[in-house]
Amino acid sequence: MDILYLLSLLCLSLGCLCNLIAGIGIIRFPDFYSRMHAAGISDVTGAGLILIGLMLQSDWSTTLSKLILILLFTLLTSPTISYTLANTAVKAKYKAKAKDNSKWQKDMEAK
Amino acid sequence: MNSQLPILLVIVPLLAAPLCLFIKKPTLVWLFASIVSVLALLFSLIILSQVWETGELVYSLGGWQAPIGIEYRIDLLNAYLSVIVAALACICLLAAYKSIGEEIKKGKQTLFYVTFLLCLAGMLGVVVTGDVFNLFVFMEIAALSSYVLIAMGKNRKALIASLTYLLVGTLGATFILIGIGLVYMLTGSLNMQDLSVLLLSAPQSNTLFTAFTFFFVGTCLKLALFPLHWWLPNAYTYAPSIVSVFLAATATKIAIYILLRVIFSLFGSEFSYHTLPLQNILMTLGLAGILVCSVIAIFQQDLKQIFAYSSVAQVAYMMLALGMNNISGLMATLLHLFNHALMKGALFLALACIMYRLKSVQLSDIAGLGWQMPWTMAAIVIAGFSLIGLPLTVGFISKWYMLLASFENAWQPIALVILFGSLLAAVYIWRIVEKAYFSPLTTNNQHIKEAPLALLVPTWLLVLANLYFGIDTRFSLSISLHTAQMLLGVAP
Amino acid sequence: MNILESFNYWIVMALMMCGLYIMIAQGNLIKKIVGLTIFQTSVFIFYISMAKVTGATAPIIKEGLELYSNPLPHVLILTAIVVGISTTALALALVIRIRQAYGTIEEDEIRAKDRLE
Amino acid sequence: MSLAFIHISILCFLLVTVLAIVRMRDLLAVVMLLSIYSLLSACFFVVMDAVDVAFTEAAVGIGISTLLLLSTLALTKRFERPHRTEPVLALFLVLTTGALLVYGTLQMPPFGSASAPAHQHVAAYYIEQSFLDTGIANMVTSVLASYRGYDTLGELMVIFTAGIGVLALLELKTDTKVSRKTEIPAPMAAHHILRIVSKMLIPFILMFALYVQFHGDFGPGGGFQAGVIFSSAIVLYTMVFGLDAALKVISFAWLRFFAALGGLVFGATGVLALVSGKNFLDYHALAEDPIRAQHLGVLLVEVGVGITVAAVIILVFMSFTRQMAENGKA
Repeated sequence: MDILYLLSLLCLSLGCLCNLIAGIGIIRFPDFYSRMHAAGISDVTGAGLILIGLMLQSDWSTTLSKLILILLFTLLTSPTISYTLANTAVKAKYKAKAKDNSKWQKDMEAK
Repeated sequence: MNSQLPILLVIVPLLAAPLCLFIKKPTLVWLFASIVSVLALLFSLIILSQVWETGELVYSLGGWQAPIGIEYRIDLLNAYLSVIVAALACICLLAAYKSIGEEIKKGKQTLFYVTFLLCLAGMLGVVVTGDVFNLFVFMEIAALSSYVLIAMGKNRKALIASLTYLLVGTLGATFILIGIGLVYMLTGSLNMQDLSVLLLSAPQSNTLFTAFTFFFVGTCLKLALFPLHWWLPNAYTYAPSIVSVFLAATATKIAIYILLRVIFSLFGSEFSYHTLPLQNILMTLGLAGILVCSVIAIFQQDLKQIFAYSSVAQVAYMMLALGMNNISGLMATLLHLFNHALMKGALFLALACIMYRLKSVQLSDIAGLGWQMPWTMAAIVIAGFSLIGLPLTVGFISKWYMLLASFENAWQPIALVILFGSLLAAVYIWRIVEKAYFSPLTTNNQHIKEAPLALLVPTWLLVLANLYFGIDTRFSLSISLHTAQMLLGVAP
Repeated sequence: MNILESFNYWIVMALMMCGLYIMIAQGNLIKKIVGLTIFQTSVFIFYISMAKVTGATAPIIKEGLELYSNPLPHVLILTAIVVGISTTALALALVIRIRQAYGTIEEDEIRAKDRLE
Repeated sequence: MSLAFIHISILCFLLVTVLAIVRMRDLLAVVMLLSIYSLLSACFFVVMDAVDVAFTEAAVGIGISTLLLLSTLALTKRFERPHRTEPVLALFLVLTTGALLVYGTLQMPPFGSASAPAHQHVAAYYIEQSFLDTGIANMVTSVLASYRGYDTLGELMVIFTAGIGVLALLELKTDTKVSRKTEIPAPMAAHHILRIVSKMLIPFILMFALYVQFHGDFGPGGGFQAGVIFSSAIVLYTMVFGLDAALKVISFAWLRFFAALGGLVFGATGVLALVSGKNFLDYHALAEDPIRAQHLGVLLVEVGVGITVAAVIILVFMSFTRQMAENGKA
């Protein structure tokens, strides 16, 4: 029991740390694609670790099964979303460096 | 059966609306909607006579006693208003067959009638309910459907007018929702009857004052009291003709009903008039509204615009009378609720006739039509007399009571302003009369014929009602006297 | 006076005022609708704050629990949320039509076009 | 105390988000921030014990309203024009209203106190009696569907009105049959991953919707939330496979039919009581045993709500998408 508790504490704090790093990344990274990488961290590792931490704390109950389902669905959907986002950005000819996109944004604004 | 009447009044139109979608032909939908509205009128008349004879009707929904459940509590005021709404809806639907057939595309006509029935059900629901939150919900049904109805107008300005109305109306409704929340916070109840007792014993606190203010501002937004009226003229002008008739005759009346309930039933006249300076507020806004909006109406070029501004002025009359805070003043407000519905209904229906033939209601376009469309123009003239307040019309009765009320309070200057307002009304009615009868006929209008009977009959029904209730005043006077006494808590 | 006692309400008031400000002051129609949504949602927050009882749990009966938060405001707000989304949907449909009819969704441009007629 | 910390920080986040919305001119960012605002308020509702409300706010605020706003943006434009006028009057009005509200809070019953009048009168009855009256553990469901069931009928009619309104406003300019010649494009359908994943997800979403629909008696959930979730499955299908494919699943005529049907199911439940001589929506007319009768009534009513809500939301979304297809061709 104690070991489980400690493990879950570890998972939760690691998850929180990941989310924090991801948040900093989203703000600090220069362009869309690298920011997406940061967002991916929070989606998979951050949320995943927190969910695992919570699972370790819950007994064999319906809560556990719900948490497992949530984890499965997150693992399924978030990469798909990242893929779609990146793909759309590439198709919209969005440049990798943020500076180059000022013209793109002006075009959009003119529309 | 009789004990179920209060609920039937509302759910018959409410459930008839989705049923309409199962009918294919627009004509049949119209027939169905008309039958439903006639039924609603029948129910409301029976309810009125029951209330008149036996007093309040109470109906608990779901079998749960109030305040646990929702209840309908119908006294004279509710019954009176439900008759006004249902009667106007009947007449509008009678006229709708021709007018809507002309103004709205065939594919959309079914949707029009569905929305119209929803609007009717919403208004009736507001009028008969005895629960403040239920009032909010049905107010939103009525409001949403009237936004849709207005947006069905042909001119693209109808869209802007509808969106403005939507924003203002939702703002007003949300203000009322805040008021409901504050009142609930203080008492723990949502039932009006219950609230009137609990609020009376609640300590005078800032929260109570704030709650009243939110209710007041919210309803004033909805009833277009003078500085908050900017949404109304365009909404009435660009809506389809029948929608203008229905909304002009009923929508603001519903808001005034809510205001009356808030002032007299929820917070009590003692709190509203003596703790708060409601009297001064209503008098000031009412006077300003009468003068400003009547003057604006004089300078309009669009007939619908003229009467829309005149509606705002008439609402201001009602508020002025309400501000007098005596029996005659309240009676004048109640009388004018009914009378204004009759005259604005008649006027806008006459405009629907003109719209049907002319496809326009610009002042410049009706030159010389007095001889081409004699019945329509005569209807405008008579209803116009009523608007001015000439004797033998309903307008005279309400103006008379307003004057009486101001003399009772010894406010002679107010009486002068009321008379001056009538003079302004005479000016804008005269502009129409002059154009219609004394201007030369334009070449475009030479082959314009009289409007079809299907439109003239409802118009003249209302015009005759204007005359009838102006001469035989027993019905409206006795009801408004009793209602006023009931609201002010004076023994008859 | 304990700040916590009214802190919720003050924040809610601030949110309401921001929503109201967006609605009144900004000329873009979509922004106005966003303002309306914010205004309505802040009223929901106000109701839900009112329903909270310190130390209580969600109003779902469970053995061994006695203190529940007030369920009635929750019910009212459920209804109000539905009313809110209905209004928003209708408003957005109107905005789409306005854009088709006028080619713009800025209030002053629309007014200018109306004046030209 | 720790709970107070959580809800205070959520409130501060809310305020920051709204201030950002006031400043922002990029409407796409505004919509995204609005959905964050909804998410935060849903979290706040959970902290405040309003699980049902949180569920609904999550489904509506984050899902539906964002979706509709985004579709509108796609149909209009993304950037707001900067405006120059100084909104002094607006600021004045807003500050007056705010001052009035703050003035009102000064003598309000304090937050969280169990002795506030709001928790005494009617609410106390619900907390003590609702389980005995109806046998439903979730008080919110029993109040929503039974004690105040008539409000719910009103709410259903509001959303029905909105559906009819959108349908009346966003009709097609060209005739449907003519426009059928050109296929409405579905750009997302080209992505294999997207197609496979959404095909995998849709059955689960539908199943979850049913679970939420019938679980409302015991936990958070009910007809409204279920309807929203159900519609989200169809919306996902429409977004990935295109409007034409979705219309093969369910056409506008059927959607109209279902929107009306839900309201009628609700209404018929009420009328059934009328016919058997009880008051409107009095579920005791449905069965001998009062608890069973209440259960049955709540079940029927919630099904009605679910059907209409799902139908109307799909209807609204598809109408918006159809406009997009129109614009694309023009």
